[in-house]
Amino acid sequence: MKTMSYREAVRDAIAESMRASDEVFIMGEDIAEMGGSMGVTQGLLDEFGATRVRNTPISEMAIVGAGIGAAMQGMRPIVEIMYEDFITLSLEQIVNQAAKHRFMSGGQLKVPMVIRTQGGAGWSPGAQHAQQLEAWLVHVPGLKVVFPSTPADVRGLLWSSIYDDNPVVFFEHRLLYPIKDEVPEKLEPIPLGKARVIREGTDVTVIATGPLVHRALKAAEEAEADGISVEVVDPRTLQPLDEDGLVESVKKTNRCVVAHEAVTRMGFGAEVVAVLQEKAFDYLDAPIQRVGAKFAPLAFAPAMEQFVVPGPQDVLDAIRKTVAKA
Amino acid sequence: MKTMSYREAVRDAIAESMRASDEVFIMGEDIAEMGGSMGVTQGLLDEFGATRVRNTPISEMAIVGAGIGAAMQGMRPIVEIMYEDFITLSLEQIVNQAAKHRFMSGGQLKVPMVIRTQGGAGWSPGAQHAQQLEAWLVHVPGLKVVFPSTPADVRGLLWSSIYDDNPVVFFEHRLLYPIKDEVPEKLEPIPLGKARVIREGTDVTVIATGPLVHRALKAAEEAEADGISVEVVDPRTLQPLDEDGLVESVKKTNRCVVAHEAVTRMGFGAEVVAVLQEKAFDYLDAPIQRVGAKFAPLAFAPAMEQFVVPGPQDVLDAIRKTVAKA
Amino acid sequence: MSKTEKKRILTEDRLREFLREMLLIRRFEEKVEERFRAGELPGFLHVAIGQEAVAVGVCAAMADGDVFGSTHRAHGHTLARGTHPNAVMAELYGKMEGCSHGYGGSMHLYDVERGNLGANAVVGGGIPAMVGAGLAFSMRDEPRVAIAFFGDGATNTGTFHESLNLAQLWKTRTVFVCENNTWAESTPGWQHSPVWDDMSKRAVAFDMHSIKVNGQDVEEVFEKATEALEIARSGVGPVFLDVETFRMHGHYIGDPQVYRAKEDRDEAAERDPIVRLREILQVTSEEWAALEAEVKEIVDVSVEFAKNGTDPQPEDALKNIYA
Amino acid sequence: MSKTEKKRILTEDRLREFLREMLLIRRFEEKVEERFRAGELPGFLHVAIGQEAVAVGVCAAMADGDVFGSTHRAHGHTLARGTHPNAVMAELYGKMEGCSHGYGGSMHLYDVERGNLGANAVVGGGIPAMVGAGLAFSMRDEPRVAIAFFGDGATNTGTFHESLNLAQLWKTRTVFVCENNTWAESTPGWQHSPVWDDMSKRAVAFDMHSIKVNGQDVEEVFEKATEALEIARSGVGPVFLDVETFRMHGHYIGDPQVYRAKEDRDEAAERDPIVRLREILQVTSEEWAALEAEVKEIVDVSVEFAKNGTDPQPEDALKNIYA
Ligand SMILES: Cc1ncc(C[n+]2csc(CCOP(=O)(O)OP(=O)(O)O)c2C)c(N)n1
Ligand SMILES: Cc1ncc(C[n+]2csc(CCOP(=O)(O)OP(=O)(O)O)c2C)c(N)n1
Ligand SMILES: [Mg+2]
Ligand SMILES: [Mg+2]
Repeated sequence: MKTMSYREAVRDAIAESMRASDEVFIMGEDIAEMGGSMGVTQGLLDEFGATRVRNTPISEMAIVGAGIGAAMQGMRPIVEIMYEDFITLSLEQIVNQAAKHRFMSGGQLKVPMVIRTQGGAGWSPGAQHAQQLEAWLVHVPGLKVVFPSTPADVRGLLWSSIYDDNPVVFFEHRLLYPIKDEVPEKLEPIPLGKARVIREGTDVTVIATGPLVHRALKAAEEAEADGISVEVVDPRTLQPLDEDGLVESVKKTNRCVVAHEAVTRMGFGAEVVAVLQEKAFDYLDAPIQRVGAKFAPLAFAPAMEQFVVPGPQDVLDAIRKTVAKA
Repeated sequence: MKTMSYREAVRDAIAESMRASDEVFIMGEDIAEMGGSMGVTQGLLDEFGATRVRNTPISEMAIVGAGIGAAMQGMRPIVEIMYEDFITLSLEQIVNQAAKHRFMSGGQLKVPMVIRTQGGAGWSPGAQHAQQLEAWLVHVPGLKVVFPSTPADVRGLLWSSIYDDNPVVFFEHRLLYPIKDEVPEKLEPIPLGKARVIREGTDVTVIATGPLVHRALKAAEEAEADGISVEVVDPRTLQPLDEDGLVESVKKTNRCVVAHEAVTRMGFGAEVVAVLQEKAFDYLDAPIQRVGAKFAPLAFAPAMEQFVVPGPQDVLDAIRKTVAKA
Repeated sequence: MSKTEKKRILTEDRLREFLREMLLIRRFEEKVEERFRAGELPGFLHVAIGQEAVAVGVCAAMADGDVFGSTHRAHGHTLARGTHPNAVMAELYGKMEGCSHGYGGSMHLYDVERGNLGANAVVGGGIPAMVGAGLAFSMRDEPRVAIAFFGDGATNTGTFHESLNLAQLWKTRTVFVCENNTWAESTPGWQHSPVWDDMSKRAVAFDMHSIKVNGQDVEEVFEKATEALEIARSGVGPVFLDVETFRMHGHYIGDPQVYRAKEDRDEAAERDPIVRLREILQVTSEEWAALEAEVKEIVDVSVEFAKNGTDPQPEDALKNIYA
Repeated sequence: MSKTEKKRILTEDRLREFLREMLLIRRFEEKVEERFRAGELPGFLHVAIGQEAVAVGVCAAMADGDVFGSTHRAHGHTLARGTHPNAVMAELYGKMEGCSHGYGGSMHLYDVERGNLGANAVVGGGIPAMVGAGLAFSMRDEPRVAIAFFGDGATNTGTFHESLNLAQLWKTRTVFVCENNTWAESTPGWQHSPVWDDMSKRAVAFDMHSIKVNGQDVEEVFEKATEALEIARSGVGPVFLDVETFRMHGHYIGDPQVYRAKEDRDEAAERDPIVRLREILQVTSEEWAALEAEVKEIVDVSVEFAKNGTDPQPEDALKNIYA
């Protein structure tokens, strides 16, 4: 075991795959000399050269589309969309093209590519640089959707995404990049579609994604002090979703909180609730509580931002609420 | 009362608002001479002229964006996106711009515009001309989302949407256009945010949108024969959502099915389930059943298409399933 | 210089072959129109009647290993590139023997073996993938070219402009074939583009090499496409083919064309590329009749083949979603 | 022709006023850099140091009733159009007294009263709204113009091309101001556009009237912007201003500019529009000191004002979502 930041773990997975296979290359805005707006791709240009580490124009449609074409020709492109908010520009290509070519061709084609993007509130980026839009992609058959929360997970899952033969939309989170944690000495692929129990507990399950995993862990510790034993589960892959893994935990605890940073309304948590209330109806002793951003664009001023974005306290409140129910 | 088709009702609401206010104008691809790819805007060019009925280039970003700018300057543009699938191209403008200008300016601006679009399966349009994407928009604070199912509703709700001071994404459905029904003699505005009980019943509530309202009514009749009394409720406006209206019905029937044509996973139904399981937890005698498209892009061949798209039988099965639960 | 005097780089045999292919496409599409009107074909379809010379000329210029992406108006490109009429017709009938195994339909014809990476029902949607395919060829230094077909209407999509910029910037092995038939559905060129009779300007904005082509002259199409493909293949950069052509029928089958003046339709009909080539080759009535009979037979067989094809099982709808 | 000999259409007083405005913007942004580095400002910010002449020249050419949309680099445009420095600084501090009442921040400065319809943090995202605003003016035949500011990097977005096509097609009362500072974040022009030193080609593709402008010469900017606005206002069609300018600092505050050669930075510094105008006007050291003092006072006051501003209440986050 060694220690890596989330940022380094992403970089390592990219670099390792580029070392392993000529088909892997990366393109995106400012990823070359500058090393990406989040510093994730620093050093890759030096090691792999400008042919495989490609700065692009600000053309979110064309770069995803070019990734699709290259993927169809046997490459494994990684396309970076600098902020999730700008994925709104690429959706035609992702949803109508990448997700559907295999299907529409009756299985003749495959589109092995990764679309990496990141977002996240908590540093006053304003309304157009902080949205969490993973739910949209989960609605689209033909895509896989990954959203890891730890250095070890992001490393192993990104590797698997790069070598998956399908288009994968890979969500990172701005506030996770500096987080450091232990990772395996050598990169170990983590299969897509498997949830991870991050903390075991018996009274309530918190299903959390991205930064909310860490906020949930904080909440869990505080709840512990109240004598509430909290299990924290991270689905990690949102599509395919490890329904069994989630159901199993809830069948054990009989109570559940779902937490993400995205807006609650129509967020990923809604799907989790819908699945669980169907598959674990008789096991639920209380309504599943959802924790997510309040229904508002993200305001700039920190006080307003904090109010909207869910923190550990929100998760704790939800835990208490669900446990309070007789 | 008189009779109108859904298509005529849409046209009538547009025409009436254009007669009432110079600020209203319409733009979109092939809406002028041709009258729109669905014939909805036929005759408008003749009555209102080319300045107010504007054929556009195939530029889904720019035409929505132009609508935004015109709306900011006091117009009430109606922008038509020919198929919902192409709204993927406009999302940056809808989600980052239209939905947020008012907020980001701290209330200085408003963006009164309607983005009309339509989609729907059932006629072999293939994978890129049939998606139902309303759920995405429901996730976005700042937007209103409307999806009417009958001629009377589409007429009254479109009028209200045009005169609403916010951006409204207005979903129509290809297979609803020919449906005829009674409408008020004179156009009566219908307020956004109010669900409608379409059929009263006592054993189970079916919350359905768009074409599924009609399929649910068919299913309800068949269920009636089995002695199951079905209430059918159409939210009509998905954002703001009439949560109280839905909860009320479910508190009465204690059982619920949610049905839409969009893919079930992460579809609008998930949100409805999440709301109801929280607000009506103690009233639910059975898990809420979701009815929606199976998890696949839409195949061309009719047999495959029918298999994926939810019909009356799927609603009936769900009704039976929920009622069977002790 | 009259057309017949022009120096010929193609043998007469080759030209006769082109004539046969064009006629096959024409009769195929007429049959499709007929079968659609008879209620036999699901969905909705677009024929390219009047534009056959573009499909035949460009596809003949392609080499093995070249790939292309097409549009909603794809029957001609697909047939011209060698997909069997049976497979195309079967697709339109939604059969498993179809070139997309019934998953695609008219607007999603694929034949990956022959380099057909898919017709696209989103205007402009297929263009950037051809930049990416051409990029892959460049990166691996393969002498292959990716060809993007699209219409004048598509040049108004942002996707188109981003794609051209990227292709020229990266010198991808891509050829852009703009079939300017002066209509985007019901919208005439002058209603959708300030410069609608010279699409090359949109390529020149990115310094892309552009070649003007009379799309009704299959010989010229072939020559210029050959030139374009050579340039792109060499790796010096992409090429834009600004092809002027005519849509002789409606936008979709059944389109009453209320928006179109009769003169415009008549003009289009006068520029029929098949009539033109037939005259140039001075095909006799007997030869013509034989050709018609041959082609008719192929088309009729394709309909029979398609009708006897296998319907997919309902549950097949859940296959081929993930690799 | 040397600069000082050039026929002057502006009075010296007006030019001195321009100098003052440019200096105010410069010192304002330097203060913003300082306060950001001191950890006082939330979020992330972009200054336009080196590009002040564009802001001042274009905004001075605007008339009452004209509107504009800006970018992530918006302080200059906002100040130049007359928003009080206090209101801008308060916004950067996230205060209710800010020009967006604390909801926007640096990348979302608004001042609707003065025609500022918003800075935009999505590159290219604000352009089409200016087409729409210009369309509204045309439809109502109002002698008003909508101005879109954007950078060279933005000309690679599909949104940009679609917008230009639509504006030219419909002859909207729009002026497009392309501030070509040859950088898109860390990406130099030659890495993002095949033709990066002549952005007018992208307008000419749509037959749009384009005017080349030296963006370091505020007088020229004012003259050409005035010309452009007159044309657009008359209703004959939109105009593209191809403005060459320099980004003297990093992309964002704190940008180490590892990607940028020292020579390039030096060159940029040599083209300082303020130094240039100061020389042209032969401002004495005393005059200059007085000007500096005046401007410093305004900037310092703005910081005080901002710091003493009111923080929004947390629950205000749920206001202003719907009208
Ligand atoms: C993005 C998008 N917008 C609108 C449509 C509807 N549509 C289908 S074909 C067409 C016209 C296309 O014109 P052009 O590119 O010239 O091709 P042509 O039909 O002339 O072959 C339109 C508007 C679409 N398929 N995709
Ligand atoms: C659609 C989009 N993609 C990427 C970004 C990230 N980004 C912010 S500014 C910028 C560069 C913009 O360059 P240019 O338009 O030349 O403006 P300048 O920064 O030079 O003023 C980029 C890539 C963004 N904000 N929006
Ligand atoms: Mg056309
Ligand atoms: Mg720039």
